[in-house]
Amino acid sequence: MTDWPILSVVTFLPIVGALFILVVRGDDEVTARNARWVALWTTLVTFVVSLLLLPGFDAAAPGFQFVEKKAWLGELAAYHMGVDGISLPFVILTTFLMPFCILASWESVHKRVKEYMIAFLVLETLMIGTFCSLDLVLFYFFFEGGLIPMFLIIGIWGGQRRIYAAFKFFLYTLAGSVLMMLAIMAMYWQSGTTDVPTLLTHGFPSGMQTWLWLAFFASFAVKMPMWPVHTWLPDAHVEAPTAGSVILAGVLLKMGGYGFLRYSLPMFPEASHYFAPLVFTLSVVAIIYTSLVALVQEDIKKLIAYSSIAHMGFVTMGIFAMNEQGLQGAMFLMISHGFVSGALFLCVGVIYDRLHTREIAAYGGLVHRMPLYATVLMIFTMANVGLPGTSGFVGEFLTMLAAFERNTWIAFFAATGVILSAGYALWLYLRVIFGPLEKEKLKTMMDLSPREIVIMVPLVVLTILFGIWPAPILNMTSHAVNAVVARTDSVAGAVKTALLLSF
Amino acid sequence: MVIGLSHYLTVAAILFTLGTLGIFLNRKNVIVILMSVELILLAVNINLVSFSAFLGNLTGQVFALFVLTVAAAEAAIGLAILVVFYRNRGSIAVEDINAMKG
Amino acid sequence: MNALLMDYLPVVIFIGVSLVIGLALLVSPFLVAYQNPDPEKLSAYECGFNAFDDARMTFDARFYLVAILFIIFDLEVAFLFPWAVTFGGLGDLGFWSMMAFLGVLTVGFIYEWRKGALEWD
Amino acid sequence: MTQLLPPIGAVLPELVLAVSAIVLILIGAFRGEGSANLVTGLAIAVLAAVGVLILLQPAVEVTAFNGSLVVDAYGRFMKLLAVLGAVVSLIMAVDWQAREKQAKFEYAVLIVIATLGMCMLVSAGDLIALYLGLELMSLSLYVVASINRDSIRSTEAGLKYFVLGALSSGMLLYGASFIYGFTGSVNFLQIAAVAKEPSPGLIFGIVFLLAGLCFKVSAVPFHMWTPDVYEGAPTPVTAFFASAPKVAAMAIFVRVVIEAFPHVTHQWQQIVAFVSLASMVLGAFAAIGQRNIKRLLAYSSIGHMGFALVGLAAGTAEGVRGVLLYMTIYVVMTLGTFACVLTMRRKGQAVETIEDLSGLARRNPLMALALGALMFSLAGIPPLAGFLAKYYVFVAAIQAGLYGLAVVGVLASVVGAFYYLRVVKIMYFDEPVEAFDPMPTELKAVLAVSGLFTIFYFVYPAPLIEAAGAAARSLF
Amino acid sequence: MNWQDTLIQVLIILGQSLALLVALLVFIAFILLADRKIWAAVQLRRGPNVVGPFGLFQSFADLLKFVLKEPTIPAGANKAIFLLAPLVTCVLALAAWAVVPLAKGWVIADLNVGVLYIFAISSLGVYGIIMGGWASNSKYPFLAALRSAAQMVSYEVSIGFVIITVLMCAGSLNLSAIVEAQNGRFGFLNWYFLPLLPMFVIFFISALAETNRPPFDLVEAESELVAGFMTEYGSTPYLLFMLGEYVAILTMCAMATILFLGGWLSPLPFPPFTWVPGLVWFVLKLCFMFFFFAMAKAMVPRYRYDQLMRLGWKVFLPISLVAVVVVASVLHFTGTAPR
Repeated sequence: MTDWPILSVVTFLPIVGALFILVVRGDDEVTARNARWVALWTTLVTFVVSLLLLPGFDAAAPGFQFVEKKAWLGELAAYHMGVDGISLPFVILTTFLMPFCILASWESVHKRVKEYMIAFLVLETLMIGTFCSLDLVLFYFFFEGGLIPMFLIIGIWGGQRRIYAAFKFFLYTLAGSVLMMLAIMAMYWQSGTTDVPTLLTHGFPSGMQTWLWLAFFASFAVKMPMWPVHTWLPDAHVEAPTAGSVILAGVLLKMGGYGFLRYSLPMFPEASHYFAPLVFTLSVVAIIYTSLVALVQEDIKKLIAYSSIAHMGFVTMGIFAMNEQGLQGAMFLMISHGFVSGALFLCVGVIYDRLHTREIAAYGGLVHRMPLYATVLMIFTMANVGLPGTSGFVGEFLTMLAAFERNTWIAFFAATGVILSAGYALWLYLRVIFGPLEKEKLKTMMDLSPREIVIMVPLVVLTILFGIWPAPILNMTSHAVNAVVARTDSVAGAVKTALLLSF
Repeated sequence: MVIGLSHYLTVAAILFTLGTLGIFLNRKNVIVILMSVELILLAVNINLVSFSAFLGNLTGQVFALFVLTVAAAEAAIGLAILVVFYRNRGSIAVEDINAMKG
Repeated sequence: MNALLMDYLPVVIFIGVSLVIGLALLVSPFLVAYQNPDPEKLSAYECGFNAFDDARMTFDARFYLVAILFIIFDLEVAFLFPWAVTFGGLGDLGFWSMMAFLGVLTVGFIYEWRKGALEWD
Repeated sequence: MTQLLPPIGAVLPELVLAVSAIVLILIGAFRGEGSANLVTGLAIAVLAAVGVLILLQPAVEVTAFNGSLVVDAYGRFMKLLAVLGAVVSLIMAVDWQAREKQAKFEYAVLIVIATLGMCMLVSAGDLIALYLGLELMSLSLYVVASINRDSIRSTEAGLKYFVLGALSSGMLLYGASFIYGFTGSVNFLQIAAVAKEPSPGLIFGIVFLLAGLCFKVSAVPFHMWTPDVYEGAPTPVTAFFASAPKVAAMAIFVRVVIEAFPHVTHQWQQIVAFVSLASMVLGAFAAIGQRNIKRLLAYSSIGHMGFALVGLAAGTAEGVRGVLLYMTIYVVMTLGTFACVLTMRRKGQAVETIEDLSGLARRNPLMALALGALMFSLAGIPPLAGFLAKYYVFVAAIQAGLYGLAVVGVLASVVGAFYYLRVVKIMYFDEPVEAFDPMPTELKAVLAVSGLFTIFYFVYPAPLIEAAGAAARSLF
Repeated sequence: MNWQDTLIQVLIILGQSLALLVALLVFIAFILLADRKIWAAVQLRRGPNVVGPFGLFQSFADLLKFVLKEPTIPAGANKAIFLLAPLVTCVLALAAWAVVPLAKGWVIADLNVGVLYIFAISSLGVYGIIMGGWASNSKYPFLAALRSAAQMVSYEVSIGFVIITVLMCAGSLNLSAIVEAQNGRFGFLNWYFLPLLPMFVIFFISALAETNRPPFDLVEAESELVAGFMTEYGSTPYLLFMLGEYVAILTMCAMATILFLGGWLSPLPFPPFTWVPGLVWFVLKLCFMFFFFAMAKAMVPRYRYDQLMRLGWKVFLPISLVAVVVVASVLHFTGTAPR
């Protein structure tokens, strides 16, 4: 174990990089180049430092590790950081994805590179902080703070309707999370603390739990996003620059799932049981409806966006199955989706950079000119569909299993979703990659550049690696997940006993 | 008829209401508004003095004296501003105070 | 209360009487004097010309200034009255308080003077 | 009689202000029109010195003039804040005066006098001192609003402010007269000792008193003057209006209800809660359509006063602490924002619409960054200071069981976020227009300090929180 | 007290008031004559000498003439205010006399705040002038009214300060008490005009200005400004203005007498002078003061308006302000202030 505050270092290292970029002066060309390099190195170093967490992490130990606690907002909140099996994978995922984002924007972003890099680095800090914070207020700080850089990323470097998308993204998310803020305050009032480890075992009165759960749900559901508050996501994805989409799909969406796992389930177990049917319903609707919507999309990014929503449906379904498989599956699916969807957006970025359109109809027969690209995209498409042997499979399978345990019908509908997802994903692949190479513009398309290959290779490796050997992640999460399950089960048992006694 | 506290208060209340209405209903002249303000302060002073007499404690009258003073200063400043405004706008009709809308 | 009012009763009566006298004087010519108005007689006096423009014209803002200055100084005098009357019993505090007050007022006065508020040229 | 003479240390800041105001007038009067810079400089020095004096005052509660003035931790905190607002807005006026050829030494003197009024107001221990402080402040403000004598808008702003301000003073006084009549005292503590039961007359008085105070803090439904005055008054004046007087008025608002009416909490709580609610909602919705940035900020300030009042509605020490923190952060943010507004001039001509900020991020990235941070902070987005401000008041509201208020409040803040975002959008997303004239150093400094405070406040908030906590406790 | 007693008391006061007013008006009739005579004498003329012996009944003839003149009200005038203005001027001027003590106990209403009352009532006099000037709906009267009002209020301030100095010495607002405070072993040497001589001078000059008397009569200068605010007036409305003015002059004389010249007190505090009734001394002093008023009119050239305002604001006001401080300091530090 190290004595130095490694979590804080990981969290705030990107800020240091950002400040560094901020003070760099000079003409546009030079600053842009410097900004890129500084950002890349910062993210890489952050990633490496975050990897240092792994050897020190004891997956079997109870509670949180690498804990740091300092006085902060007086009696209201403390600076309390720490990770457990649930949050650590997300931290690594974030630090892992960031260098790719920087690389992906290497050439596609030309204007205001400096600001762009600063925004990304700040965003990274906020994302890591979200996963590491062990204090509700601190959590909210990071959680909500992420809106600002993301708003700017979409709004400045986005596509045609970027302003609309940015506003929609911002206001939707904000509206959801302010309710959570109120809930946090109410929790503080009721329990006298905002310290997460304390609150995890606090046990709120059931009546209050309902309201608190709903308030948290409002925030996380928007963030996830769950049907019917998902409409901001396709817009945001379509308009965001490639790297923005990657981060959005890869990390930001996971915050909702993480929130459910970290807060909703263990803190409001009774309410979670009570509302589980609602979540199941919404999840199933999301899976089927968004899959159907995805089928008819003309825009590649929009299609992937809808597919993300569908996948998040699996995640919520798994989480609210509230058994080990469900939670494990959800965790795994989130991690896997994190880099798979990120990779998909990167793939879209590759062709978008060349042709500057995302319309499916504009492509076709790319396999003839870009065999390498076709291969890579196929791997990710398969992973997205959930083909065995890819990382997508493990998570979906586990969540389905869990849902089956709870309710056959849900599992049935979810399975329909899997089929649908295979449909739209493969059809997309078909339309883009195969077929005759007719369009003039496509005939001069270049295959993956070395930089793009560097980006793609690690993702491909991970996708396949976790597909056949999911143990590293599952081992890491299992203990923490079991603790959550135990907590919800005990309460469920208690509730049942209480009900029985009352009769 | 014995004139008691309530009578004074009623008179003051009537004056106060007149003053307030004068400010809000007056559509003609800003000077009328200034006069309405004075009316309100007059109502206050009646209140203070009658309370003071009724309670047998001098604080109210001291207060009233302060109010008088400040009212004079206020009137002076109000008039000054009004004169400056008139010089710029050429009118002191209430409906002409409309350079800013929204 | 009543005693206080009784003090003022003579004043009221006195004013009443003078009002009667004044009214009598005012009304008497309307009763006894010869009256034969014509438009020329009733027009405003303007050195024999017809009136050039409306009499309700604007006038110098300095009149306002004088009015404002008067309000301020007259009020100061109003404060001085009770102070002067009870001067002997006020002691050091009363003396110095009023001196401070007068000092502040003097500053205001000097300011007006320097700003030219007292110029009539 | 012995109590009449004050402990000189306790009232030293006020004394210094009063004496310097007089000296400055004399300097100005004798040195003539050219003395504006000298007097302004001296006024800044005096205000800064007064700030230091307040800081150095021992942390004990002292009453002076038979309880008319109370110098406690709360008063010191708010005074310091008011003086800060005054001195910074005066600094920001220097360049403006030079450019608009509006160099008048009276401006600085009036600011000093207004500050004196504010200090009295904040420390007022009875209704008379309250009234005198309030009027000393307000009368200076009326004049300051119309300081640009040759501008229709400035004089109109002054006139409007005067009329409504005078009305509000009248209402406040009318309320005060009833409170005096029904409790037999004007001293807050004595009122509190008598006013154990809500009687109709007392409630009547409280309603009017609070109505008058609401005017001064520009809370709905007495906010009508704010947009016009903000828009019409010269910009440095608006900056001043938005900062220091708000602090002082809010300070006395809190002091009156907490100190004088602790036993009739329920009665004033309802009023404050309603006013706060209405202000938050109106501030959020009415600002959406505004194009003039000063008007926008006017509605924004209405909304912010609503948020601050949420803390007061809670009526607890935590709530008051929330108010204090809110006002502190609000003042810093506002001053920074106005530093930007003051910079908005092209070819020597001031421009005021938010469209004029188009593409600011390209032309002046640092200013855009600072203003953007301020906007997000005003919207209450973490991790910026504005979020913490809101957090503290809402926590207090929740603790006091004011759920409805809290819910409406946060929803209003979402609506409000929309128009702050619009400013950010214009700065960052829109195409650049012509650049502004170069920014004077002092504005740069103000903006930098304010921006840095806003962004990095969360790093080490403890000292301010503790100070505010101590200040709030001194009221209870 | 039952209603009969009240009634009797009211009747008594009524009688006293009537007596005082009639006496005052008659007195004014002769004072007017004296004014003209003195003026004439200075200019080596005879003055009015046709009506009655030495023209003694001249004023009564004038009265008759005024009453019989045609009262005109200008077409554009505001009738009610036009007629109200002279009435207000005259009645207010007369009203001041309710508190003036003619001799020990000879006063209609012995108010505690007599000085304040006179001060207030004479301040109100401005209203009559403004009303008259405005209601005439004519340019010259309007301007003259404004100037006149400005002049009156300007000098009222210094009068106020002067009165303050007297009050500090006397320690009372009651006019009788102020007179009594000047009673002492050294007779007229005890009167305030001596220690407060500068104040007395300022008071006198301010009184001239306050009452629009020459040399400060420029607002009603008959030849240049066609009688100022009274231009449109004729008949008894004009008479009432004139009457008001002379009553105000007498009031000022009375004030000077009471404040500085020991009121009804005998100048030499020993018989046979003390046998003379106080009323006589009072009237004599009044006449003495009026003589100065008349002489000023006869001898001093008229001021320009800016000179007039400068004198008021830049000379008298500072001097009287300083005087207040000086008097207060002297009284305070010598411990001679009345308790």
